[in-house]
Amino acid sequence: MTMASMYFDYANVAVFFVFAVVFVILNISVISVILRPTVENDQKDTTYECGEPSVGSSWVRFDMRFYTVALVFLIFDVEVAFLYPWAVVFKDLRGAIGGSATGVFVFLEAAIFLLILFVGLIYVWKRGDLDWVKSSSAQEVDARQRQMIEAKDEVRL
Amino acid sequence: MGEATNVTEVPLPQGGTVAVKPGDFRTEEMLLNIGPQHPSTHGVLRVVVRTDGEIILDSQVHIGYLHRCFEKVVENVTWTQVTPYTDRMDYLASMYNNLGYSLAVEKLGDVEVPERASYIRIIIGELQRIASHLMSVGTYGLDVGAITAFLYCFRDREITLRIFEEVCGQRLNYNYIRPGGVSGDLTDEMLKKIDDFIDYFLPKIDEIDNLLSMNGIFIYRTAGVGILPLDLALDYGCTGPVLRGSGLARDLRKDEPYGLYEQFDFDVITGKGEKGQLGDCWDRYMIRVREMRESCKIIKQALAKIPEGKFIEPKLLKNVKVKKGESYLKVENPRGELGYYIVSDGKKGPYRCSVRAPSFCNIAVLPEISRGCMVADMVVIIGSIDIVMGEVDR
Amino acid sequence: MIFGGTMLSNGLVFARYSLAEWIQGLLGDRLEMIPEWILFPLLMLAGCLVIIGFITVFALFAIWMERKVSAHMQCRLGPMEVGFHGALQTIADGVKLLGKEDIVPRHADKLLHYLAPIIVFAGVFPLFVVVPFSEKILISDINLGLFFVAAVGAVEVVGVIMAGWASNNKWSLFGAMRAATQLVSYEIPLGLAFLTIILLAGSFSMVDIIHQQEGWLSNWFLFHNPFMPIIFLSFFTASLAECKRAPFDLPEAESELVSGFHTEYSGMKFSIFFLAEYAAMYVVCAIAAVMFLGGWSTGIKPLEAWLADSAGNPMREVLSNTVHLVVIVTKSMFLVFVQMWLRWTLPRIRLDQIMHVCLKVLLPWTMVAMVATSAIELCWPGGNMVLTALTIVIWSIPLLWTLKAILDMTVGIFLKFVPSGR
Amino acid sequence: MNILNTLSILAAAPSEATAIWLPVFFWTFALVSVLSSLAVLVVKDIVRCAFLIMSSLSGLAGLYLLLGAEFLAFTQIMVYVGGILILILFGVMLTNREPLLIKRMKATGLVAPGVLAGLILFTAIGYSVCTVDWKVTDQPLPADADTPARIGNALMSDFILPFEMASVLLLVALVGAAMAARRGGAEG
Repeated sequence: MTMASMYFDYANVAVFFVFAVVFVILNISVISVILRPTVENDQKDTTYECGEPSVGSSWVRFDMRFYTVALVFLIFDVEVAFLYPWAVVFKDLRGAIGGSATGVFVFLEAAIFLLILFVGLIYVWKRGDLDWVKSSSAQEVDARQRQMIEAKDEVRL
Repeated sequence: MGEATNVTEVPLPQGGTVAVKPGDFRTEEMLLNIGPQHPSTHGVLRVVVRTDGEIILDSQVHIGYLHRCFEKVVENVTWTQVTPYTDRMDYLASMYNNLGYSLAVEKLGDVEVPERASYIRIIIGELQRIASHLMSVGTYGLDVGAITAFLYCFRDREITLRIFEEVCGQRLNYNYIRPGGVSGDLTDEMLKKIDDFIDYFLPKIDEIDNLLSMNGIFIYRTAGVGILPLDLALDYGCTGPVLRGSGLARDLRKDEPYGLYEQFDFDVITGKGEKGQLGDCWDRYMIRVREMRESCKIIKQALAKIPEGKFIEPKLLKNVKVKKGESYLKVENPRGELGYYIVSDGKKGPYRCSVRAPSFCNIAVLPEISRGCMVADMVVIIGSIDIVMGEVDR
Repeated sequence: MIFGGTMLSNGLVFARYSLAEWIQGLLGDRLEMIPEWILFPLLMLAGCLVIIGFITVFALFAIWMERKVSAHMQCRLGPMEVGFHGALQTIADGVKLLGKEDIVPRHADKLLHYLAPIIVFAGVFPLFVVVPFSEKILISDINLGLFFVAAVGAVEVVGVIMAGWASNNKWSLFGAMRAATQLVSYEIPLGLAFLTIILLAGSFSMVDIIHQQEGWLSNWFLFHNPFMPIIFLSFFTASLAECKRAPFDLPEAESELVSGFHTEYSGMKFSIFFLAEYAAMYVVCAIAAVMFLGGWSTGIKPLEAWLADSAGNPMREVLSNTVHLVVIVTKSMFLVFVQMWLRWTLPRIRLDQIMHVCLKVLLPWTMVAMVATSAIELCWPGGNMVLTALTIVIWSIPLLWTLKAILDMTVGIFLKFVPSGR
Repeated sequence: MNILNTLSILAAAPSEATAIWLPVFFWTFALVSVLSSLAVLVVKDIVRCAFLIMSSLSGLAGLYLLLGAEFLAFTQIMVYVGGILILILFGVMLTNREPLLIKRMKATGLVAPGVLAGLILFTAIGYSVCTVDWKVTDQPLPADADTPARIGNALMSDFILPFEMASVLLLVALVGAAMAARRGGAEG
């Protein structure tokens, strides 16, 4: 794998990328502009919210939970990125039949790496951080709901 | 840094201000319209929800988009002219609306119904219940995202609609059951067709069970969601599958039999909370599926016993004589207790006619049971209540 | 002087670039006149055109197939009017979409609203650089193939978030947030599945991975050891989620979010999202076929050997490439079919459940299966017939069940046309 | 153009095509990353800023590619564009009050300290860029510049401890992330 052929490979990617961009722009701003009608209408440009006027902007501060997900994801993303080099050399290093000392060593190294993170995963799991934690106000509502249901347990037939 | 100095008053785009201090990560609440033009509100229901992210904190039901002044309109028509208007209330169970109205008029006017007509009413009524439940079950699958179940249900519903079409020439708004009987007889051929349909349909219910009711994801989505405790259901006047889903065996066909229902053997299905908690969406859904089997049972019995005879006194097709007075009669519509309160001043038509619509009472419980659930659950809960907006708004 | 020689003389080695050879054969020496620095981009552009043609044809076919599959699963006929059994229906729809007005909401962020479909498509299209069709028919066998897929595949989500955010529509926002959460978290099991294959093959390159699985069917990585089917299932599930296909179609759940992140898109912009979705479907299925199902290998050793023996036999080479093309496209299309089958069978799962499935089911299982695979690979390098047999025995029940279901379905379709007594 | 020379040396045998296209690519990537970084500073809309970071990061990835560090380039795209950018977007959506943020910055009187800090940072970076002895080579990379394999070999031999430490670091980050997110949720 020389640099030149690598350049050639990635030049392909670049051309594909540029082509994709041009293709989309061509489609949405050139070809369809020629073909499509444009009828101005004030109502048409309103935000769709099931036929009712929208209340407030949708650009609000969104839910905290999504942040947790992204954080957890990022950790594992980096982990996977770390393991790619390991995976690609594993076959070379693992040795012949029965496994060489190097092979066992390389295996253990990655296994420990994974184990440490697995421990982390289990810890976070047990603490319930992986659960779709409800936001506090929603939790309150939920608690009230649950109380109500429990209070009505005896009425059940 | 001092606490007080860092609080900033931020103008909101919609007016007013909000106090924000640095590091304040409180998420904002959002007002969101679900409906009237939404794929899953089963008509033009509008639910305004206050959400935090995807969690629903509060919801409010807005109705009235389909209001057609049923109660005012029928004050100006004759007794028999009312039935087409009742068709258009619960347009998925028109037969049953006709039936309730006819029974109420018959009660007030002391009209004798031929026995054959009573049997026909039961057969057609239960067939209508199957059709209505199929619609409900199918669209429920659609709400949860299982599109195929919907079409399976529609395939079978189509057969019932064909039968209705043959019976009265209409596919949706039948105007078939009239005060005094029914507008046309069921020929032996049709009875045979209905019998065939039941034989064909019973295994299809298992198919629905396989495809949808017992599907892991479906149970995952519906069990334990939108739990309606029994006393809440009673407080809100919920009836029908919604009430039975919460565990109470209340069915007017058993409790206050009308027509000839006391002669038939069938079970009242109640929720048992077998997959999640008692009164959850799965319970409500499953009641409809199981009730279809009971309806088949009733139809089978009725087909076996149906006598020969007249189906209506022909003069009653023109108009009914109703003496002065008032009556209230309720029937077990596929969606719950459908009550007709009619007042007569002895003239050609009703002086007043008021309807207790089951969907109208059932939908009222929505804000209570949807609190704290997610937007996706909201759709599931609305579907499990099974409303028909034509009936809610009348 | 042959064209390949020109390139070699310049230190460029890309023998696999068969399109170049083909064009060279067509134009002969006239190519010499074009300076290299223009020629190469032109050749690459030719590759682009071939791929965009493939994507378009595939999308047209897949949409038609989706309609037909769903229709026959639902006891109806589907499109029947335009062309034979509605075969041209999708073209009609495409033309219709081309003529549809482009509506941008007043309160939207118009720039981002415009850019979003571009990013979504540009995040999918370059993936086709590494999608192999046969030994000779592939754009480029990038050294880092699978890693490239993992990296570039992550770009699409940015476009989706952009679309949802720019629309300034609450449904779109919900869709975008769901998409972000889902796409982002399912990249982890996807990455772990990539890792497993890479450690088995010792290479990132698609062509290398396929070469490792040549020979008999038992050489496919799917049958490598009893843990590989777990990896496969996890990969397939995650790829469903990455393509936003049911039961993971939450970002565009029509019964909940109306249309999700592309609620405010119409006309051509909307169809670009659609095209990107179908293109992504093919990419993930083709990659699954490469990773687990032996890529273009037929799984019959003598046939493979016969096809490979093309020394001095150009027709044999053409035949071999054609067979391989058909094989890998068939495998991919089968997986595409499974995606459709699942879509029309399963209900949609909820957002918290989707996270549950990812973090608590797929992630631990894939991790364990990966470590187990590497341990097995350590003890019995390069696979083992006993392990393969064991795999097939252990997984025979789900396998047979799937086969039976497929048989039921295909035979069922034919049975449906037999007039019944009713 | 020092870097460009290096780049053409990197390509084992510089051909006409590389000679013409390398500068084009180099300048494109460089301009994309620099201009979008600048735009991040100028553009007022915080969400657009976040999206501009994407093009900046992608431009950097392109530069890595030109230098033959393909593994690094794709890690950059996978982790930064696919991960950290999403995180930033979520962060932006959590704190979204774009007019407010800018106003508050002005109000807090942090402009002068900010400029000062920027100057110091700029000087430090500039100083190190000018003084460090960059090991520029005019030798082409070895024929099999299989970067991931080389990284893998290095991680498995010379850098075992850093490799394992990375996992501990990630563990700490995981626990910390969960803690932070949890506390944030509870306070809300």
